[in-house]
Amino acid sequence: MMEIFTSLLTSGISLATPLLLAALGEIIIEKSGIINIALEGMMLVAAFFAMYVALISGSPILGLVAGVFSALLSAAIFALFCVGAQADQIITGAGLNIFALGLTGVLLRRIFGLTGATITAPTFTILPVPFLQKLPIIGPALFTQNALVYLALLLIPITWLLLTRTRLGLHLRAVGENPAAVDAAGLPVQRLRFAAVLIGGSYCGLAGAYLSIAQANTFIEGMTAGRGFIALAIVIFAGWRPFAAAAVALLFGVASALQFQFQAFGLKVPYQFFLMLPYILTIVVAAFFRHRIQAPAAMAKSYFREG
Amino acid sequence: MRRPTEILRQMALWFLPAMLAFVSASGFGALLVSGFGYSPLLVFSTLWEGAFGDAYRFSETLLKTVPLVFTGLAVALSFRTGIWNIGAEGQFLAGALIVTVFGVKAANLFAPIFFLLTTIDIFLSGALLGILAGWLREKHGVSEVISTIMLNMIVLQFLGYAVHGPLQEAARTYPQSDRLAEVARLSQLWPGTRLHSGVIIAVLLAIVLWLVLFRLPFGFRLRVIGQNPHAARFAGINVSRHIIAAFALSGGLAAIGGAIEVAGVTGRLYENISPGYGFTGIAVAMLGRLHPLGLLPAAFLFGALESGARALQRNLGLSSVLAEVIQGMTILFVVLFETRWFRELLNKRLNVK
Amino acid sequence: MKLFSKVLFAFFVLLFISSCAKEKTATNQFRVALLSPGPVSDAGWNAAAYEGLQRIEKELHAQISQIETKTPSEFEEAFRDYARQGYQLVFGHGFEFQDAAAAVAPNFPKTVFITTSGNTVRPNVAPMVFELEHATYLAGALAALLSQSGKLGMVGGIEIPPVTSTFDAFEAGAQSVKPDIKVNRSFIGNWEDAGAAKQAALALIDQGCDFLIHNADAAAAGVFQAAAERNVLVFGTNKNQNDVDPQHILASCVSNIPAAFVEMAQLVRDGKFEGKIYRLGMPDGVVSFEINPQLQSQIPPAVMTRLEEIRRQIIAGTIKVPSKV
Amino acid sequence: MMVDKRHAFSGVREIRLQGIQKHFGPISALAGVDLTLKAGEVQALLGENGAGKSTLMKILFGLYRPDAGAIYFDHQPAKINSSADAMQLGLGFVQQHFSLVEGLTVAENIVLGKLPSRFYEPRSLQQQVQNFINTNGFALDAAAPVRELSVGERQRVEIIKALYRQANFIIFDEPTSVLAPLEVETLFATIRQLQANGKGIIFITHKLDEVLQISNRITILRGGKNVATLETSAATAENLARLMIGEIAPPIAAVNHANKSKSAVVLQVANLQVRHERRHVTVHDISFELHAGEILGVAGVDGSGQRELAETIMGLRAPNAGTIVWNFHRDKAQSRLHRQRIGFVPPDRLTDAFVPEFSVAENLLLESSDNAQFRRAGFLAAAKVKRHAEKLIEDFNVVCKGPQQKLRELSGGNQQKLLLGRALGANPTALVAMNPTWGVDVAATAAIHQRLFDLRQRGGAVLLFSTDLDEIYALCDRFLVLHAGRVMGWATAATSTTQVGLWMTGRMSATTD
Repeated sequence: MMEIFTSLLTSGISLATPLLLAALGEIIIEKSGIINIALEGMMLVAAFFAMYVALISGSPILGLVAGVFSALLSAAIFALFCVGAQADQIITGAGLNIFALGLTGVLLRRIFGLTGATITAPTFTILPVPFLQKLPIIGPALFTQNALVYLALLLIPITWLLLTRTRLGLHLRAVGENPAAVDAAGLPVQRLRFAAVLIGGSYCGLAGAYLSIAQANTFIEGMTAGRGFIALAIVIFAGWRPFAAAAVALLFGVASALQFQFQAFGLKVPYQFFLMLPYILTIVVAAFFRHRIQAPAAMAKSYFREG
Repeated sequence: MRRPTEILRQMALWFLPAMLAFVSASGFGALLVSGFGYSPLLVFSTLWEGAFGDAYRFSETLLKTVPLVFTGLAVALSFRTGIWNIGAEGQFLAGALIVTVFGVKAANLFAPIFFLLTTIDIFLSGALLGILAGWLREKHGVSEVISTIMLNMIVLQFLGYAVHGPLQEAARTYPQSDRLAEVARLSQLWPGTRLHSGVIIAVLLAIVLWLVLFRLPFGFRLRVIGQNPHAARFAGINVSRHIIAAFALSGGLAAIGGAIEVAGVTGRLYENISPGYGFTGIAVAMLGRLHPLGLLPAAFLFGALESGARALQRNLGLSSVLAEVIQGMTILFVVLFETRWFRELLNKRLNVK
Repeated sequence: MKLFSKVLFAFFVLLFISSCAKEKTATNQFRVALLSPGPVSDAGWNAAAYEGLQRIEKELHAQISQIETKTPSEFEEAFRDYARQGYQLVFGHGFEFQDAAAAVAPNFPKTVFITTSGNTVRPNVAPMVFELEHATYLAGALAALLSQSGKLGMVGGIEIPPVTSTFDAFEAGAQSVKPDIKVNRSFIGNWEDAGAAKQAALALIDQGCDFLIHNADAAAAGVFQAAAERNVLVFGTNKNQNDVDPQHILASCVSNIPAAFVEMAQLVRDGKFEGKIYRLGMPDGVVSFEINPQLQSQIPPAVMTRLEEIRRQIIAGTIKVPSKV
Repeated sequence: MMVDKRHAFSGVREIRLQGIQKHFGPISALAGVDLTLKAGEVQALLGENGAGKSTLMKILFGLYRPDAGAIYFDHQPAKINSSADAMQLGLGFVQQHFSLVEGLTVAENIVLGKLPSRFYEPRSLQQQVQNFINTNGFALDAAAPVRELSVGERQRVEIIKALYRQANFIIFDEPTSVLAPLEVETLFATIRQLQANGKGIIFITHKLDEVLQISNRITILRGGKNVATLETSAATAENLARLMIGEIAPPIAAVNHANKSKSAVVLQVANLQVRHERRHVTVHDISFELHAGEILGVAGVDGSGQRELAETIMGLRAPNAGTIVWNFHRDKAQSRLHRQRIGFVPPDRLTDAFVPEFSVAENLLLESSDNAQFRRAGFLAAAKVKRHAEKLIEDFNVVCKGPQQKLRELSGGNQQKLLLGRALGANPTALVAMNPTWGVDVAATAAIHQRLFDLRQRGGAVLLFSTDLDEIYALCDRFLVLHAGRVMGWATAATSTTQVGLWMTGRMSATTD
């Protein structure tokens, strides 16, 4: 029984990690008053380049760097549109998602042939943490994971510190609430938002790289499979708080893992009901833990100075 | 009297952004396809031909426009009311499911009763999904963005279950429903094509929604709530009730779209009945400036791009992903040249001269 | 809104101008088209069909075309479009294309519509059924013979007949040699999510399965990944996947889709096509069970002998492999 | 030669604006204005709404770019391209709409943009800011989120923000328009203190009494031009009014408070108790009767429970105990039929009452979209709506381009007139109004007061909530004073302001009975 619990948790953490990374990035972006629905696209681009660079260089670390860099580039495009030119954030995000899906497909076929190849990229191997892995139940679940999972865990407090304990974080939160006040305080509104999008974009890069070079070790067209949208929901569900986001992502991950365990166990219930499980659970929990944390007041609104 | 230069300037302002958006999208597209060894001119002519080459191609473009109109209307109505309904996809599927239930299981009913019941239930299926999200938001404080995304996934899985289980064809082989009875099918509009009467329903509903939003007191109140819910409450409007109503209407519209897709095009229910019409509907609605009539051309553009993209694959062997890149780029350029930044830039440039 | 209609207008004007410059192509060449339900870059189901198409181009000097169709509404459109353009042969790569083929076929008697798997037959419509079940039956038997835990696992993409049928055969094969063996199956609900496939596989391994088989197309990468992490053995399907992970893929259940495509194209070109179900299995040499030479040593000779016996019986038809398709 | 931004503020004695011009599109907001500011003085910038006062100050503060003109700091030209430049030059700006970030704490707001290090620890930052607040003699909790502060407290945050940035000159843009009388006293004390410390104060207002009370020097703007600059000692209310408006302001209607015989009771409130969901501001056990043909006032400082009381009476908030009975309709106050009998003027026109992006005509329709008057066959009849709007615009002397103009584009005073027009347009039996002349110029205030009085004369009942005691005294037949949600006492125009002032602060309960 304990073993099942441990394996559930291990699996849950593994499934939660990309969601967590993307959600943390989106928290930073949304805190600055920008809504980025292009998480899916940014992750996909990062997943592709991480896989490709890891494959040709043989180094997952270089792959990770490439993944983050490519996500940064797509974040920069998004920022140029939505912050620089003040284009509509939702359509830009939607356009970028389609563009990213197409682009990665084009590149995949260009590089690996029209009919593709089963790519096996070098990956982040499992890196047990000495001593800690011996802890009962959570030890094996939490501390026999790959380096990116540890990085994601580290990023929870780091993101929280960034938002609540640094000057940049203060400015980002302020700009998401009342850009006019930030402007009046003599701070560069657009540059701050640009920075937030870039920082958040790099998190998406990690999330995408995790998918391709830490989890599946390959790249498949559309492999993000809707995770970007789940991450968006997690951000709102968690009320824009990093630790809460971690909890929600874990809830979602464990719920997903649970349905695979149920299926593997051979329960004779149509599997579609298992696949529904994480989503139903999310709604129920969201309704149960009712909280009304307000969204950043200036979210999805472009800022321009009049006069 | 206006000076000729002023008239020229006005014309330029009118025409330039559109031209530039198109030229840049095609420019980048051309660059891209020529990188893959295709002649850009050929690509564009194929795109055009694929979308409007002959009556049949044109009908196919219209056919692709129809579901987008419905999901676009659903999104436009909800966004206008300040509701971020991302659930058009799930509501679309629900409508598809319900029309199948009736079309397969209840087709022997007396026709008028059948139509009445079916239409009501299709609408209700989407409306109830919307109301559920609305209830969760108003009574439990669950953001509709979360609940509708989750409901999409749930309905999708439920539909999968349905075509494997209770709704599976009598032969029990494939995960698909039986064919809808003839009475439940929409009539063909144009012999030799697949164009069905759904296209008329789409246009009619767009007009109706326009009337509701901009001519009826009810729609006026919805728009007030969308702009300033606080003032709406202070003006004596029952905000909660209107919001639930908007959720219901929005869901119902999307559901009708799903039903029409099954009744008009496929004739049976499949798992992958929608390639994401609900999500594309968001882009359609935004491009149409959340205006019921404005989104008609927007949906048509998406339909044409989709149709044209098929021709690119068929006739030139351009992969579907390349077509996606061009689609994504078109959307991006259209929004870019719609921005305040660009308009100001243009104004400045034209004023200097 | 206003600006938007302007964009549309500009779009039409320019497209009209450019359409005047189009070139006309008319040939008497043999023309073959493929409708794939997913991206041909999946290195699996769709890729195999596209390889077949490419071989038709090379070997039969045909003009080829391919289109990715996702929804049922697109199937009919694509069939009709190809038929209108005078293609003699159009493949719909999956059971889901039957309806559309049957709907279009009467209007285009000169075009042959082939669906891979299915049961709809018309004068110019025929399904081509790959009896991959022959190979998965063998895989099931081999796994059951080698399994220490007495539990086997299967990871599927979407629960569709071509998948469940191969799984049923795997189960039947396993039970034929070890009646009390347990076989569990898990579906991920799509063909792309390798991450989910990996977790599904891990869950099966956690439940004690020591052999896995997949039918998850591209997402199978996740199954292989899980097998490698937990060091269990796994079977490849559809293509020979032994090279993907030579340390953990014991064998592959292969259907030679490309060869079958070429054969079918030849039939059509030579006018020998008949409207009937074409079943292609191990006896026809289209389906095979390829053991990974690098792991051959792990199979005891006695098991090998037993396996060969079953194989012979399948080819001879003395073993009836269950098939739903 | 440019002023060195970093060191300039400490020594600047004088700022001079010369020939400042600013156009918004075709409209000229400033047509060459000159102004000189000196350290250690309080200079009032007086003018009607739209005279260009705020625009001029926004230019000085770098929020707008002037089309022409120059700014000199101690005779050296200074380029101010942004508020950051302005602040570095030692300017502070307490705007009418505060630029505070609601979600952040007082401390975070004060240091925003001035945090010396990349990292900070919230608690020690709060301590540090608290010390700064205390040493400057303010009472404010540095750890409190701004969202929970009253208007007066928010204003103090703005002032402290300016001081924290070592501002040498502080601009106050109509600071008293949002304050209760006692808060005004506190503010004036603060301003005098700042002046004593050698700061230069610019005080924008259109209230003559305040000008005479607080300033040393007065500059009057009219229509984007200088009209006059004079020493306060040489000014009287009459000549200031004449300079500002161009003619003497119409006198506020002399209300005849002749006691009528007791007329019918329109509204009966008994033992009302209201609890606010988050804060503890509540309404405790309030009872009163509103009669036809009277103006009943509810006086109180901001946060005294006025808003909660008004909202409860309008049915926007559920009472925890007690009853509210309108004698002509016993249904819930929310019903739309009811709304046409009771006019409502909410406190904040832009957030409570209007949709700024909608047209004037549409905004007038907000409360009566179901009214048969505006419909034809169930549809909204555009022509009828337009005619109604045109009539209202004319009746209430609203200056605008017409019914189709966006409400956002109207001046505050005109928006307020429109709001009153909307509330009175349907000839209501009763009117509930909160601060109906908030941020409105003298002429518009007089007009609005006249309207309220007219309604009373016609036999209507008016329940007037106001933080402006002058208004209460001028209009009300009788009024109650609210403090912390309790009725402190009842008064009439004859009651001494001292007594009322004490009640408003809650320091002393009624000595009579």
